[in-house]
Amino acid sequence: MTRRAYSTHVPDFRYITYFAETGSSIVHRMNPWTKLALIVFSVVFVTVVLDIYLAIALLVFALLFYVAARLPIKVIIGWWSMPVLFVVSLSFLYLFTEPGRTLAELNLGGLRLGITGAGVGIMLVLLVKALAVVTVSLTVAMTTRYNYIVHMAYRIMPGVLATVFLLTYRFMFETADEFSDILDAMHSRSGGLVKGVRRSRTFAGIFGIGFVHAFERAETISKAMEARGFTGDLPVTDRLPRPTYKGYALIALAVFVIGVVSYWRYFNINLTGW
Amino acid sequence: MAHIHLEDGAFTPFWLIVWNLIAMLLIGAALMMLKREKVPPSRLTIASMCAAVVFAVFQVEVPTPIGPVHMNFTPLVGILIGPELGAVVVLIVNIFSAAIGHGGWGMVGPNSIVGMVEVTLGYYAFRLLRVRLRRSYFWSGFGATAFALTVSSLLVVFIVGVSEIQGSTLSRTETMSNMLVLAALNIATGIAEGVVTGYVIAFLGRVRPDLLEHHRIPEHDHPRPEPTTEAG
Amino acid sequence: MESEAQCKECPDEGKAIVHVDCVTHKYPDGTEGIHNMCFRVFPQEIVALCGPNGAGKSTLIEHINGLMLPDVGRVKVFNKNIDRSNVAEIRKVVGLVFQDADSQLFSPTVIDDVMFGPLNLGFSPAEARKRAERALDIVGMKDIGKIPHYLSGGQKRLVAIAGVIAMEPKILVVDEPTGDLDPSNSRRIEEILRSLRDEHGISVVIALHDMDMAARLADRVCIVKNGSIIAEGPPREILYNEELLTSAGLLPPTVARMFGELDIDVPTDRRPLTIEQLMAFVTAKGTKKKA
Amino acid sequence: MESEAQCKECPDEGKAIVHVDCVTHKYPDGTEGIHNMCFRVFPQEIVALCGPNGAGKSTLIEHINGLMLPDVGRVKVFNKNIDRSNVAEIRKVVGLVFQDADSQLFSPTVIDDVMFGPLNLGFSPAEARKRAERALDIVGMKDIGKIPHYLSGGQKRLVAIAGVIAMEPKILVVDEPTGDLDPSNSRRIEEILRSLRDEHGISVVIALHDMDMAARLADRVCIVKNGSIIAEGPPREILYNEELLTSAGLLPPTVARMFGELDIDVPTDRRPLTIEQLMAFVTAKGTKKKA
Repeated sequence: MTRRAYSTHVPDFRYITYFAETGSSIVHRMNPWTKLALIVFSVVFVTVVLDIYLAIALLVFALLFYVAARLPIKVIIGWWSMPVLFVVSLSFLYLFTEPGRTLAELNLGGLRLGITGAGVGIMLVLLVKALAVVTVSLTVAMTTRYNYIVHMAYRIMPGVLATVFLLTYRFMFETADEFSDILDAMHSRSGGLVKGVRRSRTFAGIFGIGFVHAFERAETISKAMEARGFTGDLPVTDRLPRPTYKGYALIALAVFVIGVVSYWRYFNINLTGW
Repeated sequence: MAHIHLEDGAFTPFWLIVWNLIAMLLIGAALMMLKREKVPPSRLTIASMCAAVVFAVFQVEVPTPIGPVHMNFTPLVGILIGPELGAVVVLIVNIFSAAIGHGGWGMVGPNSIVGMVEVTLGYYAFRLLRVRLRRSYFWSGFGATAFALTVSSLLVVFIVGVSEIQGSTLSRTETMSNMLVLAALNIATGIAEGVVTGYVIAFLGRVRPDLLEHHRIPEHDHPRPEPTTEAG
Repeated sequence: MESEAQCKECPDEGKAIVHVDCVTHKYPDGTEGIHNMCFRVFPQEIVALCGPNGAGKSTLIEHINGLMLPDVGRVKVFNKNIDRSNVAEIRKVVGLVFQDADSQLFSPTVIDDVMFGPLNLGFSPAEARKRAERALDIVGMKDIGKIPHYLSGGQKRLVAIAGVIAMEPKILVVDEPTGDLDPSNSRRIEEILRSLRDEHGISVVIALHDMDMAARLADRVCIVKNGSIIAEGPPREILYNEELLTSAGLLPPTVARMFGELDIDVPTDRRPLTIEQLMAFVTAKGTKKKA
Repeated sequence: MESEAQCKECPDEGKAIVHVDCVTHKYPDGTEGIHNMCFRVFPQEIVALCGPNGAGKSTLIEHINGLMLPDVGRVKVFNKNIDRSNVAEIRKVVGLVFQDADSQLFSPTVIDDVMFGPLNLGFSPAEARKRAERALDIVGMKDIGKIPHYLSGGQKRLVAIAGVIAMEPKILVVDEPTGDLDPSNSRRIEEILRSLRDEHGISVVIALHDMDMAARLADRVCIVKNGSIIAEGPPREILYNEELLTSAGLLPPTVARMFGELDIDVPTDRRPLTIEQLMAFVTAKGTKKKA
C-alpha cells in the first residue's frame, strides 16, 4: 500500500521503482546505456536549439518515448507541475521586462506593467524545453531496473559518490514517509505550515524532528546493512552489456541531429529551405 | 533557498560548460579529501540520509505572502557532516532534482557550486561562531546559515547574470537587476531559514549532542557554561 | 462527494455521530484502500476496528478525521459532510492518534507539544497551557521531564494521546495504540480510553489486531477485511465467531478459545470476555460437577 | 575490552557458544544501556530476553553481533573475543533481525534484498541467488511480488528474516519480531523460529515483551531490567514467578495467570505453558472432581 505524496506537486516517488521493476515495454528492454545517451542528447539539444518548433519536436519525441514505455499519462502530468512552476516563477519577470510589442497591460495600483510578445515567447520556449527533458529523464528513470542503475552508477561515478547516490535513492522513500507522517500528524491537530511560520519554534521543531528521525533511521539502516556485511560498496549483481547495434544506430542518429542543429545555429544556414 | 530554478536550454552552451567544469573540479577536490580520510560506511549512510532529507525538504513548499518558497538545509548539512561530504550531498541532491525537473540537468553543475559554497560557508561560519566566539547553538546556527545563504543568493545572481538567458535580448545588467528581485526574496528566506536552522541546531544540541561533537568547545580553554535557556 | 443524497447500502442510523457511507478510496497506484465501506460511531462507545495488517483500518481512520477525502461516497460527522471547506472544523471534533508516536511529537518540550493543538484552535497561550496540563493529567504524565525525544515508547504514546485530548474532541480515533508497548503501558492506555468514555463522554474508535485487547475494551467490534467491514456486532458475538475471525486472518481472543474448550452452553450475553469472567466459569464448572 | 582474563561474576560455561561477560555499555549521552551483564547462548536453543521497553534488550542484542563493542567486559562468540578486527567474521556467524523491518529492506526488489548479505560475504551472484531463494523458501515467501515497499508489515518482517537466514548464521538474534504484526503472521514467525532450531540447528535469541509468546516458544527465559539480567531459567519457573515479573514491569502469561486461579498443585515441570496444556488441566480438574 502506498501513502499519499507528501508534497502537493511531486507524485509518489515509488512510482519510479514500481514502474521500473514491473514494466516490460520496449523501452524497459532498451539498453540502459542507450537510454542514458538519450538523456544526454536531449539536454544538449535544448541547449543548442533556440527555435520553438525544434523544441516542440523534441517534446513530441519525448512523449512518444513515454507512451512507448506504456506509462500512464496521468503520472507524467503530475511530474510536470514542478518544472512548470519553476519556469513560470523564474521567467515571470521576463514577461514584463523583455522588449517588444505589448500584448496586454496589468495595472497594479497605479503601476502599469506591460506583457510583451517576446517575453511570452521566452517563457514558452523555456517551458517546452524543460518539459521535453524532464519527460525523457523520467521515462528513463521509470523504465530502468535498480540493478542496472547500480551497475551504471559504479561505472560512471567514483565509488563514494556512487554509494551515496544509491543510498540516497533508497532513503528518499523513507524520508518521504517520515515527512508525510509528521505533516499528517500536524494537520490532524489543526496545524499547518502557514500557522507554523508564525510560530517559528514549532515550525523548526517539525523540521528538527524530521532531521533527527532521519538521522536515527539512517543509523538503524546503517546498522542493519553492516550487520549483513556492508563495508562501503554496494554489491553489483547484474552486469550490463554494451548497447546493441540498434542502440548504436540510435546514438549515432542523435549525434547527427545535434551536429545538424549546431551547424544551423552557429553557421546560420537556413535548413528549412532544403 | 539559493537554487537556480532554470531548466535545460536556458544557459548558453559556453557558460554551461564553464560552470560544470568548475563544479567538477570542486567535487574532485572534495572526493580526494574524502579518500584521504577513509570514510567509514556509517558516515556514508548518514550523508545519504542527509541528501534524502534535503531532497525531501526541497520539495516541501512553504507558503509565504510573496509566493511559495522552499527550504534548503544545505548549511545545516555542512555543519553536521562537514564540507567534503556536504559537497557530495549537494551534488547528489542536484542530480535527483534534475531527474524530476527541479532545475535542469545542465544546472547540476552551477547549482552544485552554489550548494558547495553553502555547505562550506555554513560549516566554517558555524565553527567560528561556536568554537571561537562561543555563541549558543541557536545563534551560531542562525548566523552561519543566514550568512551562507546570503552569499549564495548573490552568487546565484552572479551566475545567472554572467551566463545570460538564451533568447533574451536583455543585457547582463538588466538580467542581474531582474535576478536581484529574486535574490531579495531568497535572502529574506535565507534569514528565515537561519532561524529554523538555529532552532534545529539547538534542538539537536539537546537531544543528540553527539551529532555536533566535532564542534565542541575545547574544555581546557576557559570553559564557559552553556546558557541554560536557548534563545526563544 | 455529495453525489448520493442517501447511500443505499448503508442503513440510516439517526443516533450515530459519525456516518461513513459507501466510501471508496483508491491510492494513486490503483490499489483500493477501502471499498464501499459503511461505518458508524455512536455516542459514548468504544468501537474496535479489527483486521490484519493492510486490511484498510488506517485508511478508514484517516477518512474520519478528514485527512483523506473519499473518492466515492461521503463521511458525515455530527451530520456535517466532510469536504475540503470544513476539514478544519471537523478536526476540532475528531482527534486522531497515529500508530507511530514518534512522528507525532515535534515540539521541543512535552508541554509545547501538547499545547500545539489548542494553540492551533485559537486559544490563548494561557488557556492552551491550562488545557495541556489537564490533558497530561488525564494520561498521568503531569510531572514529566521536558524533552519528548528522551521518553520511552510508552510515555511517547501517552503524550501523543494527551496532545489530542487537549483539543477536547468529541471523538477520539486511535490507531494500534499498543503494538510496540509492554503490558503495563498497554494496560494504562486501556484504562485511559475507558475513562475518556465514561468520565468525559467521548466516543473512541480504536484500530487493533490484538483481539484480547478488543475483548477487554470494546463495546462493539467491526471486522475489517480487504477494505470492507465484513461483520460487526457486540464483542460476545463477533469474538466468539471463530470461522469469521480466522477467515479475516485473526485469531479469537484467548478467553474465547479457552471457553470454547470448556464446552459450556451459555446465552451469548453471558459469554466471558475477560480472564476473570472466564475463571468464574471454570470454578463454577468444577463446583457444579462436584455437586 | 580484553581487560579481565576471566570475568569473576559470570560463571564459565563450557558448552555455551555465546558468552557475554560482565559487559557494560554507556551511550554517548551518559545513559547506561546495559550494566555488568552476563548472558549465555547454548547450542540449538531458543532463549527469550524479556523486559519492558528500554530495559536494555536491544543494547545486549547489538553486542552479540558486534554492532556495539562493550565499554567494559567482553563478548565471545564460539570462543572468539569480538573486537574491531573480527566483527566481519562474527557477522557471518550471528545474524541479526531488527525490530523495525522497514529499515532493513534497502533494495528495490525482494530477491535483491535477500541476496544483499550473501553478496557481501563474497558469494557469486548465482550462488547468492540460490541462497536467497532457499531462505525465502524457508520463510514461505518464495513466490512473493517484487517490491518490498508494497509488502504488508508481516511480509516485510518475513523478508527481513530471510535476508538474515540467507547468510546461514549459526545464531539468529531477533528483536521484538511480532510487535506490530497480526496474530496469523505472529504464529508464522513462531513456527519459522522453531523450525530453524529443530531442522537447521540454529540457536535463536529473541527479545520480547509478549510473555504469552515467550511461554509458547522459549526453551529458556531471561528477565532483563535496568540493563541487567535479574533472573533466568526454564519458562515453567520464571514465567510463573508473578512477583519477579511484575517487579520488572511485565505480566505473567495469560496461561500462568489462569492456572494460578485454578489453584492446582503440580510439580514445576508439569506447569502448563500453552492454552492446550492448560485446558488439559481444566478438563482433568472437572473430571477429577466429578469422580
